[in-house]
Amino acid sequence: MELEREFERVVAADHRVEPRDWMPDGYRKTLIRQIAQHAHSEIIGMQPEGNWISRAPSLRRKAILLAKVQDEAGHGLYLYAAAETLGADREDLTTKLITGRQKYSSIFNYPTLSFADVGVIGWLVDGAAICNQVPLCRTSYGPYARAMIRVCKEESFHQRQGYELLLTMMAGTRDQREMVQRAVDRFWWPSLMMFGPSDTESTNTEQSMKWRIKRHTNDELRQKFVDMTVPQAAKLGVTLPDPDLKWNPERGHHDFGEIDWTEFWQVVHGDGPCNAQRVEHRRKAHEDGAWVREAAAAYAAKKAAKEHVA
Amino acid sequence: MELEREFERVVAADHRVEPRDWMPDGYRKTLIRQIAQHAHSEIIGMQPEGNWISRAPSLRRKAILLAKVQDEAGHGLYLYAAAETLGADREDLTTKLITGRQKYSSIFNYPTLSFADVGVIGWLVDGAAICNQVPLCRTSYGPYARAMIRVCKEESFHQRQGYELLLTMMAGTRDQREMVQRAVDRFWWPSLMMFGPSDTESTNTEQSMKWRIKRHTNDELRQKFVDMTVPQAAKLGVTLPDPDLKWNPERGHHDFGEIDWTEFWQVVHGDGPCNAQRVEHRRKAHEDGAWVREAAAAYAAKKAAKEHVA
Amino acid sequence: TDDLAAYALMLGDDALILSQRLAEWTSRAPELEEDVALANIALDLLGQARLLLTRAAEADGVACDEDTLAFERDEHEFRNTRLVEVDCGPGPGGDFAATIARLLVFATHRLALLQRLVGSRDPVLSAVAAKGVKEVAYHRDHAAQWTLRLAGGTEYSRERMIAGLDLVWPYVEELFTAHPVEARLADAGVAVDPAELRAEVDEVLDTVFTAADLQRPTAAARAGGPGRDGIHTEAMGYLLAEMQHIHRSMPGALW
Amino acid sequence: TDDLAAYALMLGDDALILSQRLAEWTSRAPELEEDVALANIALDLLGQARLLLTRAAEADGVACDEDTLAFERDEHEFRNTRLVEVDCGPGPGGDFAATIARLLVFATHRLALLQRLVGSRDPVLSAVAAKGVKEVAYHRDHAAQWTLRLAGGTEYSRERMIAGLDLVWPYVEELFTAHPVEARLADAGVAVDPAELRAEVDEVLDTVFTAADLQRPTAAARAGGPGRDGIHTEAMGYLLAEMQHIHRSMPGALW
Repeated sequence: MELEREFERVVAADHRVEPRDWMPDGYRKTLIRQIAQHAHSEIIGMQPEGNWISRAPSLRRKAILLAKVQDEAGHGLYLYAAAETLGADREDLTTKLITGRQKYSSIFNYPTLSFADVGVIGWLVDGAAICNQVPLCRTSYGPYARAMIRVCKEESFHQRQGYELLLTMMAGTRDQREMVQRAVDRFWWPSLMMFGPSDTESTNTEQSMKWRIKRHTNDELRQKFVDMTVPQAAKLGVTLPDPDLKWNPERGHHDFGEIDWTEFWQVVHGDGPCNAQRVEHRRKAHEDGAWVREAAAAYAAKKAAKEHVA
Repeated sequence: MELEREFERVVAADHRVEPRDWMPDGYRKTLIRQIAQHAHSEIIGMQPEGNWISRAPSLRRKAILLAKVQDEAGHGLYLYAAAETLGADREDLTTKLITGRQKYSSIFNYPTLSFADVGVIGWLVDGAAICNQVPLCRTSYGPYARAMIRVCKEESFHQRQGYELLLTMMAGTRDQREMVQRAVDRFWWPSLMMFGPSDTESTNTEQSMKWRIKRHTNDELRQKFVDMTVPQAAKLGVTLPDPDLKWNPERGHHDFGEIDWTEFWQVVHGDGPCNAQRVEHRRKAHEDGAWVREAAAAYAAKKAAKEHVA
Repeated sequence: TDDLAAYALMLGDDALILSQRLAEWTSRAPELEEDVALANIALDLLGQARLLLTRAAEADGVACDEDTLAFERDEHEFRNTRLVEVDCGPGPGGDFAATIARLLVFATHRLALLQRLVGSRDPVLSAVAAKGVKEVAYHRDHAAQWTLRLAGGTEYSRERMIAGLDLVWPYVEELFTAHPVEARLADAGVAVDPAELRAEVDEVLDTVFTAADLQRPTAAARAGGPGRDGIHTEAMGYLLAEMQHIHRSMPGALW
Repeated sequence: TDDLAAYALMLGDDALILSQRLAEWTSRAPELEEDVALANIALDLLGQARLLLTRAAEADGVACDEDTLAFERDEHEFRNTRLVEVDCGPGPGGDFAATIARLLVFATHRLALLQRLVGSRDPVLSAVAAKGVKEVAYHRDHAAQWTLRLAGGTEYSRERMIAGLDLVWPYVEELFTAHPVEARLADAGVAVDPAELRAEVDEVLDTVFTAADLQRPTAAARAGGPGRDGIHTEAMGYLLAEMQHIHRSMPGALW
């Protein structure tokens, strides 16, 4: 009880909980699940954008995209490392991912169908991710908060690159402008879904808020994202595909239409356009690489044994 | 001895030997090897042209090419069937092919690097094949001769289609004309090599001539091919890549340069550009399909057993 | 008219893209006889595609032909359903069983469609359908025969057949969802309302499944698409890159 | 000059095409750390390719840039050796061991080349080489480390490593065969004569093979090519179809 009170004091004072500190089991479990899902999202998130590396239409964009996808692998690595400070095991988390027992962000279950999607993912998807993640830089668990600071910094950079690609394309040919508009049409609603169910439906929020693992409700973050994005869309010259979207001077916010929650749950439950494909891709990479990891481990063990003898 | 004299009489009279007839072991073995190599050539020959089906630049050409490659599979089937009339087993012949114990025409060890290659293969490679094969329509072994009649008829059709593609391309853009010329540059010498070593180097010819399995020497056929092709090249507007190629009025034939026999033997011995690739492709298709063939056999056996009971 | 052009593209693209997929088996089939058979089916579908794309080009009125439509449209302009573009092998995307599973579903659906389309008020569609009925009846029969063999062959082939059906099943629902163009043209007696086909397709498939002692797959419909609106799978871009590269690389060329 | 442009293309295309191949591993590597490492190497090579293609564009004098050279040339205009275009996986063409085998050979050769090219009379080539030396030294080391691990890991990984080396070895000879352009520019002090590199490359590879307890492969050189003359393998066309499709599909677009 002493320990629990100390933990609560630290969290309430917005101080950091560190790996060696006592923490409640529920806190540990909730964090492991959240960090793992976040790590999985980075790793699965490599696929929709990685899909365009080989076809990038200029060498500069190819380099930017390759570097971005590489950063995502790096983010996955930090985050798995943060989860490991809580006693999780990376191999075990990977198994949970590829057997569907742990989730990742549903946005990556949508296909990327043109090079404009690369820009729109940078602008909207990374934008929404940043809205979700900036508060996590102040989250109560130290290693997670520090990982998020680095992740957010790099994601802001990616977001600017995505938006800049779209600005360039909008200054190009008519075909390019239409390509951007189509990408926006496909990704706008799924981006709004990234904030999760509406507050009236959302579970776990209260406890997570108290633990400072979560700092704003889904609907608050979603509203913030919409308000931030509408002027960017105008500057870009694209139309956000929502006839109900308009400024509400009374609320001081934009009103927007109702999300298609049927689609939301369909994708969450595994029947999105790419759920099966994404998990299968990850599973195959993991299984195809098993012999390489085994070889590296066997070699390291032999070497260690030899050094021990010497 | 009675049987052997009868056999020799039949062959010398240009009559047909049929499967049920007595024949010398050497004749049977030589024929099986020759027919099998011919069948293998049809099957391996599907690859260099099949390489362009997915990328054919017009739907009409895609249909023509797909039909042609399909015909090659058909030729392989007739020829394996002809070999089976001599007691050979198709599975055994396939094993010999994919383990490198039986050969196929070396021409298919060159890569097809542009769509013009499809035309040049039709014109030069099918042209050379026809020169080699027309005499086989009168070969002494009945089933082989009949298969060759059908094969030659279809190959003549393919040759005309190939030449027609080249005529069309030569009437197109400058890029297309250059593409045709490059394809001719790559395939001219390998086409001449299709007739085999020069007569001074060639083995087995004498016996095969006597058995009417072979009816002209390699050099005779090669000369015939050159004489036939030179005016076709002129009509097409391409240059055959041989500075020594010219009409010799005394011989009444074209003189031509010396074949690079080093390359010839390099390719025959397995180090051509595509030998490894062609055999591996065939091996993989055969092994990947093993479970399907097993399933079909198992199903047929179950069905037969059921009908037997009923 | 625009609707007629769009409808001819829908049916033409289905045939074209599946033909492209089936032709990938050439020189890679499990046996030579099957190399011949799959190439035959691919050729039949390519023939249907050429007639339908030509009809679309005429109806559209813009200066184009079968080749500009096949080789110069971008991915979002293709109107095929997602079922036909999915990678069902050869190669890591699938295998012979997945190819057969897709062909069974596709040919069953298309035969039901073409049988009705024979009565179309558009004489070209009607003629294409009349020719196609005979071809596709053979495709359906071929796929059904292989379904029986694989389901009733070895334990392994049975597993593969079930996995193949599971792979394609989530895309089946899309076949029965009427696009506004289909709905309008069906009302006008030109097209077939795909919803009308469901009973017949279900019945034929159930007959095959029963004979093969297979359960009808239960996988839910996959979100996304529809392909008829030009929203495809990630496999489509690679297919088109390969199919269109030479044509696009040599503008103005004669073939 | 034409020779300088051609030489810059040779070195640039080697880097570009191998970068394209290595980037295929992205999201498919055996572990996340290796995803990062292979992407890094691909990025380094892409950077070298961009500088070299830009140099080629300048030297050529014709209105073109790195992108027109990368995306608008046809296969026969690419000057890379066949070694870099071969499919070494991921996917059925090879595996991680084949990828490492090629990288080991390529980086060993390229490091020896760039070290000498630092002394080139062409200031741009010299600067590109000076930057590249540091990068490629890391690539070589990375490949050598994995060669040791795979050769000395499990029995299976050792088999794979040997098979990987056998897959790429027939293309090694081409690296040492001087193209007339290389010969002329080497005489002028601008380029490096590839024949000069053989002793050093052999020595480095033998050191790695000895440490890994591997035999040097004995496979004969493969006929055909050379890639420097634009005569490639059948794999090259598919690689370019994918790489160039979007660029070629949208002429005049800004990226």
